[in-house]
Amino acid sequence: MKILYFAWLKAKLQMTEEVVSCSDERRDTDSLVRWMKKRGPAFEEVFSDLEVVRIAVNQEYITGNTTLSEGDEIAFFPPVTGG
Amino acid sequence: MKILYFAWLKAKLQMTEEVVSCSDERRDTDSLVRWMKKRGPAFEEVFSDLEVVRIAVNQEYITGNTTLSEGDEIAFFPPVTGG
Amino acid sequence: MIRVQREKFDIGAEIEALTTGRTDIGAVVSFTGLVRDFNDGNKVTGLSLEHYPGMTERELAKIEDEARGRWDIQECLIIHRHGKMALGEPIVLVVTASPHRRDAFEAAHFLMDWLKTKAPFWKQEMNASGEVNWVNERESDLEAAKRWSSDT
Amino acid sequence: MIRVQREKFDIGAEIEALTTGRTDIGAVVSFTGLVRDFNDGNKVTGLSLEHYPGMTERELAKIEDEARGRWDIQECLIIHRHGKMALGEPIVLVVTASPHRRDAFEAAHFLMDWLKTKAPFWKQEMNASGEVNWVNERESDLEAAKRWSSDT
Repeated sequence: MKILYFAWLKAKLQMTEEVVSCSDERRDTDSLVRWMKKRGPAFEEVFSDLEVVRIAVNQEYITGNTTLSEGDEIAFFPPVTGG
Repeated sequence: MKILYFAWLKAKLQMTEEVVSCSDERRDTDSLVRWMKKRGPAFEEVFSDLEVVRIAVNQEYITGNTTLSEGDEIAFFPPVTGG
Repeated sequence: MIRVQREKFDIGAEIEALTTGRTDIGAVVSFTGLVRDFNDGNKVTGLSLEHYPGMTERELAKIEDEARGRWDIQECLIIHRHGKMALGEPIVLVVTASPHRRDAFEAAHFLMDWLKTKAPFWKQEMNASGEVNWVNERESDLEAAKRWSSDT
Repeated sequence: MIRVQREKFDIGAEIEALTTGRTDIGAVVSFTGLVRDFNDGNKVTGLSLEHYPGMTERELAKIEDEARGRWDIQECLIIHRHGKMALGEPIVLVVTASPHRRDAFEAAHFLMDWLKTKAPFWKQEMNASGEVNWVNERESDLEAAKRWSSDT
């Protein structure tokens, strides 16, 4: 699965994208977020307040927990501020 | 007083403007309209339905009866359709 | 700013002139009214607009003042043409500039709705058979203008 | 029509392109968002916009479809820039064309309000001391977007 980070999430994690395999501990968006939080202080901080993190799977916003599979594109980003 | 006519009022009366003196029978807009109606068939027709005639005195819309004096500019025209 | 003229106008140039060199404007809304080939179910081939010189400018200025009083607008432009116009030509342009998009949108919409029922312009439409007819006042325009009255 | 680009755009040319040769359009509304020297009480000296290529276009297309479903619009254009922008430069352009002014106005306002809360763009502001800050989401933008939800 491809993971993308945007705006201040990208800056804090110092990463624009990465590839992780789909596994039992990353089978859906809820478990992916739990896994993220345990990756270190920067990740813990970024995912500490999920109110300010939006999640898109395959370029569509998701709200509830969403099943993931190999080949999916998951993006984490803050509330949008364009226009 | 200067009297101006616009749009279909102008076309029906075949007149764009005229000058009439301020007198007792044309002392205010109500009496002016009464006087107009008596000037002949075209005037009678034009002023028969006051719902579709707007009146401006000195380039301001009026709604109620308005006193007139020499030097005033009175305009009669249909509801506006610009824009 | 009010302009009543026979000549066509350039929408882009007018917007540009209003904003060039300024960095305090966040939102610009423009409305352009064009001569349409259809009105109230009838084919239209051309338009002619008569107006009341003097009163037109006064009424437009009053409408602009009203908009400036109601919304936070930095710039406001109304251009209205008179005389003969071909299909597709612009008739009227309203441009508003504001720090905020809602003010720019609402002020422009208001200016058009009030202008439609207050500014002394009268349209004559030509149809395919060469007939010329005065355009009737529209109930929907009166309703649209009224919408802004209940705000006060 | 959706365009996401780095380059500046010409508002007048875009409006012109949408309407030239057509005689069925009665009303054209444009909204332009510009880089302002002030935001939330802070002096701003420049802007940088990041976006999510691919998802941006999808979201904008969805917003356009929604507008076309809700209003009678003949043409609809959204241009949104990304990258660095100087003060006074245009960021976003929305143009709607309709036979009726109300549809053109409401659709353009809707497109901006939804775009603001849905399209994946993120602003970074530079201030006078050279600091760069991510712009925060605004409560007023959420409220503005919600206004159109209660319509359905």
